[in-house]
Amino acid sequence: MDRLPKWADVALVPLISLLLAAFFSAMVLLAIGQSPVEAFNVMVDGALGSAYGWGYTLYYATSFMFTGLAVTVAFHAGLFNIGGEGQAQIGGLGVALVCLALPWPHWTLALLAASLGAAAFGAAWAAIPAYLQAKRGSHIVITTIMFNYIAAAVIVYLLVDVLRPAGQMDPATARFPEGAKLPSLSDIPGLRELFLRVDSSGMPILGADGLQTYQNVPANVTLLIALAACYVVWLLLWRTRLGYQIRAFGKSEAAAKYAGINPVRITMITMLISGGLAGLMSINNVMGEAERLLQNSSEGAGFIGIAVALMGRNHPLGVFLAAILFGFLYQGGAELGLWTSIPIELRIVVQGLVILFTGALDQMVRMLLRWAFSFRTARVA
Amino acid sequence: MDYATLLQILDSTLRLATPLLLACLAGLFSERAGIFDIGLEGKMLMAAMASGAVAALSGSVWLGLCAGIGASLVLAALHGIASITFRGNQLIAGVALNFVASGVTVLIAQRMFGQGGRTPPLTGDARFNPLTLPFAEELRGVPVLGPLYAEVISGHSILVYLALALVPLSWWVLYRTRFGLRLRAVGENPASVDTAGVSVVALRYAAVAITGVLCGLAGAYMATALQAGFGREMTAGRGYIALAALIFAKWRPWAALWATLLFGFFQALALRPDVVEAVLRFKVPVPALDALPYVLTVLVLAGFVGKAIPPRAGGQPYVKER
Amino acid sequence: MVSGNDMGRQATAALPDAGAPLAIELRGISKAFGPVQANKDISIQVKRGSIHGIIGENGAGKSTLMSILYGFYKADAGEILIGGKLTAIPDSQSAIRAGIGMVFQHFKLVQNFTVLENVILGAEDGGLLRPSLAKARRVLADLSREYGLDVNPDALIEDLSVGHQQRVEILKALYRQADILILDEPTGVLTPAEADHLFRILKGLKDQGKTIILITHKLREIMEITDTVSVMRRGQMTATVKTAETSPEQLAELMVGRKVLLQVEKRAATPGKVVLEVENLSVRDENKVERLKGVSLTIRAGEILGIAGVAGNGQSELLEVLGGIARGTGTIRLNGVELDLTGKHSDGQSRRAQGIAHVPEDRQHLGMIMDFAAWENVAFGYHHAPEYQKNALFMDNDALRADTEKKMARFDVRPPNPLLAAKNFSGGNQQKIIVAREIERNPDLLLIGQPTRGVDIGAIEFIHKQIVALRDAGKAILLVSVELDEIMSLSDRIAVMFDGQIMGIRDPATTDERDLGLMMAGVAGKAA
Amino acid sequence: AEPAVIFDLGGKFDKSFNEAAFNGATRWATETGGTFKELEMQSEAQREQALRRLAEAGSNPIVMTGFAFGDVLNQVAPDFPDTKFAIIDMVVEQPNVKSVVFTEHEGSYLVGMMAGLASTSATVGFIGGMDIPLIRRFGCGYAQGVVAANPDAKVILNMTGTTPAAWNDPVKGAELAKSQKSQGADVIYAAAGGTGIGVLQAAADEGILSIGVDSNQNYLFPGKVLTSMLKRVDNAVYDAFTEGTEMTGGITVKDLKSEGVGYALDEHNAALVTPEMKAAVDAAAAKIISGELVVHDYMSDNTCPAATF
Ligand SMILES: Nc1ncnc2c1ncn2[C@@H]1O[C@H](COP(=O)(O)OP(=O)(O)OP(=O)(O)O)[C@@H](O)[C@H]1O
Ligand SMILES: Nc1ncnc2c1ncn2[C@@H]1O[C@H](COP(=O)(O)OP(=O)(O)OP(=O)(O)O)[C@@H](O)[C@H]1O
Ligand SMILES: [Mg+2]
Ligand SMILES: [Mg+2]
Repeated sequence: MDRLPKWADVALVPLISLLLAAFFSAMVLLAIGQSPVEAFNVMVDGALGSAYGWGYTLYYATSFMFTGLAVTVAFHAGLFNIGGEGQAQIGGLGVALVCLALPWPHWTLALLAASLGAAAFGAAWAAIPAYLQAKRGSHIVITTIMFNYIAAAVIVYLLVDVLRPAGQMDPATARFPEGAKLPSLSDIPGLRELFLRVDSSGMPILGADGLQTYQNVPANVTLLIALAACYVVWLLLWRTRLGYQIRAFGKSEAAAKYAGINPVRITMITMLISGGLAGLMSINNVMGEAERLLQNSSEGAGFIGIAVALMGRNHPLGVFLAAILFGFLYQGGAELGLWTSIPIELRIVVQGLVILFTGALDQMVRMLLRWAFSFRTARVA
Repeated sequence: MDYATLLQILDSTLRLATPLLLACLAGLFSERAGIFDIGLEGKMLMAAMASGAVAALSGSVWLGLCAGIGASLVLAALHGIASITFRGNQLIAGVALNFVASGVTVLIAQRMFGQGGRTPPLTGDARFNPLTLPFAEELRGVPVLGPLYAEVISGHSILVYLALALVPLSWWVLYRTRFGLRLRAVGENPASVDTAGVSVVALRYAAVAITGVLCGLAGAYMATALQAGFGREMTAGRGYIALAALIFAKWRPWAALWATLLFGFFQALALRPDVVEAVLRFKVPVPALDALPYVLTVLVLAGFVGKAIPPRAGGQPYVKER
Repeated sequence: MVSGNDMGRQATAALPDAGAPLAIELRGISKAFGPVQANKDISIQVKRGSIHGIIGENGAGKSTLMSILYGFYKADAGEILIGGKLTAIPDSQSAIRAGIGMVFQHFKLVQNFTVLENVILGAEDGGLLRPSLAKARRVLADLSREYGLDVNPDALIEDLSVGHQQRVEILKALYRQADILILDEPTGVLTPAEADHLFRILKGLKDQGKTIILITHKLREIMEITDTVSVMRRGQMTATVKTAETSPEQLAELMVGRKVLLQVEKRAATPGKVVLEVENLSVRDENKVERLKGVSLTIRAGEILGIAGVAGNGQSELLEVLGGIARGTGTIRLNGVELDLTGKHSDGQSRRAQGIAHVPEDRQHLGMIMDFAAWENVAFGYHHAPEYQKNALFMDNDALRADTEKKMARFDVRPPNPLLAAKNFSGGNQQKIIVAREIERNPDLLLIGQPTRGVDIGAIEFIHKQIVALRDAGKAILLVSVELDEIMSLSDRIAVMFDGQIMGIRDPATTDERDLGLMMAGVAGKAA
Repeated sequence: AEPAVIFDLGGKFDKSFNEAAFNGATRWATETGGTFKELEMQSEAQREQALRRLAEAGSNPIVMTGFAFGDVLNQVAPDFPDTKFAIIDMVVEQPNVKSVVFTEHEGSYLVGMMAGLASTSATVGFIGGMDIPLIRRFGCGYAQGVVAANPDAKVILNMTGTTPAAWNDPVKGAELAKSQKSQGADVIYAAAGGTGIGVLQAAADEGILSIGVDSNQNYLFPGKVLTSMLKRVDNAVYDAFTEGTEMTGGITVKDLKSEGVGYALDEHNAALVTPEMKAAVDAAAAKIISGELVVHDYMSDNTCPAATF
């Protein structure tokens, strides 16, 4: 038996990688004298056990969907974009500039304009590494790493010396105008009942006017855009001519050239889309949550996108599922920091282990599975 | 800028360049053998934590150093297993190990010392203390060179001198020994080594192990010489700057020295925006100084400062049978 | 995978003269790469001091067998005896110790090392290089005097010609004091003159008592130099015979398993108007080396122009510049319209739009995406074609799949499953998919490189018929092949290329292999 | 309800500002037997979630250390009208928020005098954390004190950075200290949170004196730390916890008079502080308390009479 059944390759390999990552995370916990079971319970409770919890889980998941898609799109063109972090931060700059430019009359207009700003800035930040890769053969992994650092420096400079309002001490832009405030999911009729505020006995809390009160959750309408982005990316990759060209180019640059697919053009377009998606993430955190641009606004989501894309096997559906999983991990991890003595850094360890097992040790998992399957076939035979 | 200020900046340059140099040489061995390693950062961090912790507990900096090298070797072994034995993606493995190190160091240090992921401050023999080179004080009076010797060359910890000595040693090993010949060959064309009857796997593991040792030195230097103890994320991206320096140096030992000194110089300058302003007569934003190594590396990669051609087999696992 | 062994083992491991000492004996060697059974229960004996030939079609398993002997691959089963002693060869180190040296089909040299460094790699005399280098310099000087193996010991490999690189490989083996030298298709990259030189060297080595195994698929070479010859087919050893007691016809039959039709049936050409005019066309590679040097030629409608030549003399560049993969200088006119050679319209898309179809030489790397399904590959290069589009944005995948099914039926692709990934088809069926894709476009000009490389004989005949049919439909065809037989039997005119230039153009009816061979070696003048 | 404290980026073990807050909370806990929740910030963008989470979980009151919480607190406080908040180093005008600020210029003036008196080279240094008006207030008060003690003395001023990372960059702190030493400084005052550890370390290595900040840092390098400028963040946290849910909003100014700021004298620096020095500094302190001596507050007009930033 040499090849795995397709279903095993698609579903079983990531699942086993995940279990391995979970197992080793548990080992780490045991090693530092903590109970994995308790940690898991706290995480589940904190991330899924309350309206507050899933409000944050979905909020993080939204960000991760964008960055996961960004890595996915680039990956299909054979490009490993580790620059999502910088692209997202610069995308946040686009959002901030748009939101602060006008006293927006309505959030829909602001959202449209900010999305364009976010995508354009994110794409622009990906454009230089893309150009260098396409035209000068500079390895995009290294250039995007460099651009992450350069982005951080640019943001610091702008926040400290240019965008910081007079008299404010922390390096941040001013708050966005009221008209640029995105509705949170708990403001949306139909969804709001998911985010009831309850007291300790689980009873809904009533406001002064006798109506039920709702959590002011950070998950916002951007989630819907993220879902749409998953679908659009799927269409793009598997239904359009451009997607066809991207995938062909990613599989073989030489063959793509034979087919008349312009490598420079595809590299540029793909990275612009990838950077744009990473940039779009900042509508979620900058516009939807912080409502101003802060330093390090993306909080590592660009890197988590790598784990999400690997875990999701570079398919939008997989990215969607993996983003939810990582949303859970992130929110749950934050809760660990609060209610247990387990440092919040545990979630970085888990993230690293997931990347390790799904991205670098996938061959090992496949070998394990092949071995297991050979038993099965042997018995059947 | 007066001479004293220059000396002070050069002194600072040497201190700050040392971890870059060690990490850069570490990357050099690995990448020359065809294993790309963006996990230098993680290895340094692990080593910094382990050396800080063991030095704090044992009071001996040498035990700390050994522990740092050991911890770094563990990560190097993982990187080797993923990218040599299981032929995984070297870049992804490096990224993953950086994350693991970033988290695990805090978890362990917090567990051991309960001080928010740091180790207690190291004192006395738990730290590498500056060495005064012979005649440093006597020669101080000699014009120009005396102060240079006394201020810049003398007065560093032993690891600084070790790092400097490793440059010619690395050159010698790479270009004058059998091991170096094979190492370079395995990074250019592993099949040539394989058909010559030499184990590709063993050579690559050896290279990765050297990388582990050197990153261990770099991390231990951070925690026990440059600073007195470990703090979370204390390597602060130095692994990536070392990588940048490696590209800048085009994978050559002597060039690695100059590149890391240059980047160390930028770091020293970023500490002294006042001096930069005085010399240039306009205010340079500190972030611009911080970003300089990265910008330079991009320029090198873009081929504006000579083409950087990485080892030909770099980044690809050696696969004999599909 | 392995088909029924219809030939049986005719002359299994024909024993050389009884009593003669054996250098090598292989017993029951088997090796599988995943599903591919590359070697199956192979036994062979080679007498000391002889030259033993191994022939077989592409993919027959020749290289695999020799790589096992050299310890590069590990056999799944079987035994190796060196000088009559059972010897385990788990790695190349053991092979070298047993006195075996091998020159691989694809050289194993470090490009940016010097010749000396390559020679000592793995055979150093101690921890330090200096003494080893000095010793190697002396030994190399001796060897070059002894065998005429001249090469500058301080040159970088990347600056050497292929012929010289091959010498370095031979020197490497001799430096390790190999008694048994394996050469895998050494002449594929050589001109006839260089090949002659090589054969002289090999004879010299034989006279010194060394044993040589020579892999080739050129029957002429086998007849010329070997003492005994083994024939392989589809992973099995079909026969081992004394060269003196066989004939090229018999070997060919042993190779492919049945009588070979060397001649393609076709009517005489009826050339029409000029379709392609090439004038003074030059191409440089990425290192700025001129690979194509001022080539001029014309092809008319309804004719096949065959390009003969040793691989690497500019044929690939000619195809690439015509097909829009490479850029060049000069003029190309198609149906009287000048083509863009450097600008925006110098790419494959534009060429296809203008009516040029291209079956590339290297189908697995250029012609298709191995991970794509068959239906996706049928659109490859034609993904802009209107019939494959649903609307401005989306491709019409259903139409594409239906079209693929039709093409598969017409070209007898097996299995006729459009959803199967290209990598899961055999080489011949992959080639049929590509040929179907390109020929069904009904192009004015078909560029076709190595159309039957690695393709089984049944598919060869089918593909040849399609090419002739396209010609008879009044289209122009440019055929590039390293197989002289193929060129001779298909072409209406033959151009021979050497060193990026056309050495001459011949009518197949009035030329012979000797004449062409001289031109391929750059000897004959430019009499067109 | 259980009170909570949120530490800023330097971390609760920065031996300085945040650790002072932690000590205050711990003192409250040991004295009352109560328990409290605590959180450390890892990144800028986390502040809002941290605040909301604690408020959501019913912590009350919630104390946060650092001006950087000001903006988010302004957003969060109205969402939780029944929860009391206290913020240190920043003024947030919400009915349920208590703002605690300190007169750091006064304390810094005192240690500045001490530095001026202790310096033999008539050159002293100041290393600030993040370059914000609050830290300039430290530097300005310090420079005034130095000049008051020794009109000829020179003050070298450096800031570690312009972002919150400047609170936790000991390497940079150490390098700046070495650079100041090479410029002749023999006493260096670090007002830089966790970065200060690097400053104190380098000063000890180089054999010069340093001055700690916020917490009493004298013990870190006994005999090498001249004194520490105490900023009683611990008391502020302790008071807030003690007031509990009864806490009232408004601004509280903790000054020298109310012992909100001061300087540290203990067995670790007793040998360094001569009776004359102590007498001079105490006299100045008395004058400040009485109002006779007014130390210029940089934040009042963004200028400093004794130093240029
Ligand atoms: N490293 C490998 N991994 C997987 N399959 C291989 C490998 N090498 C060869 N094969 C397969 O084994 C079979 C025999 O290949 P081999 O190279 O031995 O043929 P050959 O007779 O040398 O052909 P050629 O004349 O083209 O050199 C082919 O089907 C080939 O695809
Ligand atoms: N039917 C066709 N057959 C062959 N080539 C075509 C066809 N249509 C267009 N082309 C070639 O394809 C190239 C791009 O065409 P066009 O700009 O119409 O594509 P497009 O709609 O922009 O597609 P995309 O942007 O997805 O590549 C041009 O070089 C054109 O000559
Ligand atoms: Mg177009
Ligand atoms: Mg072969």
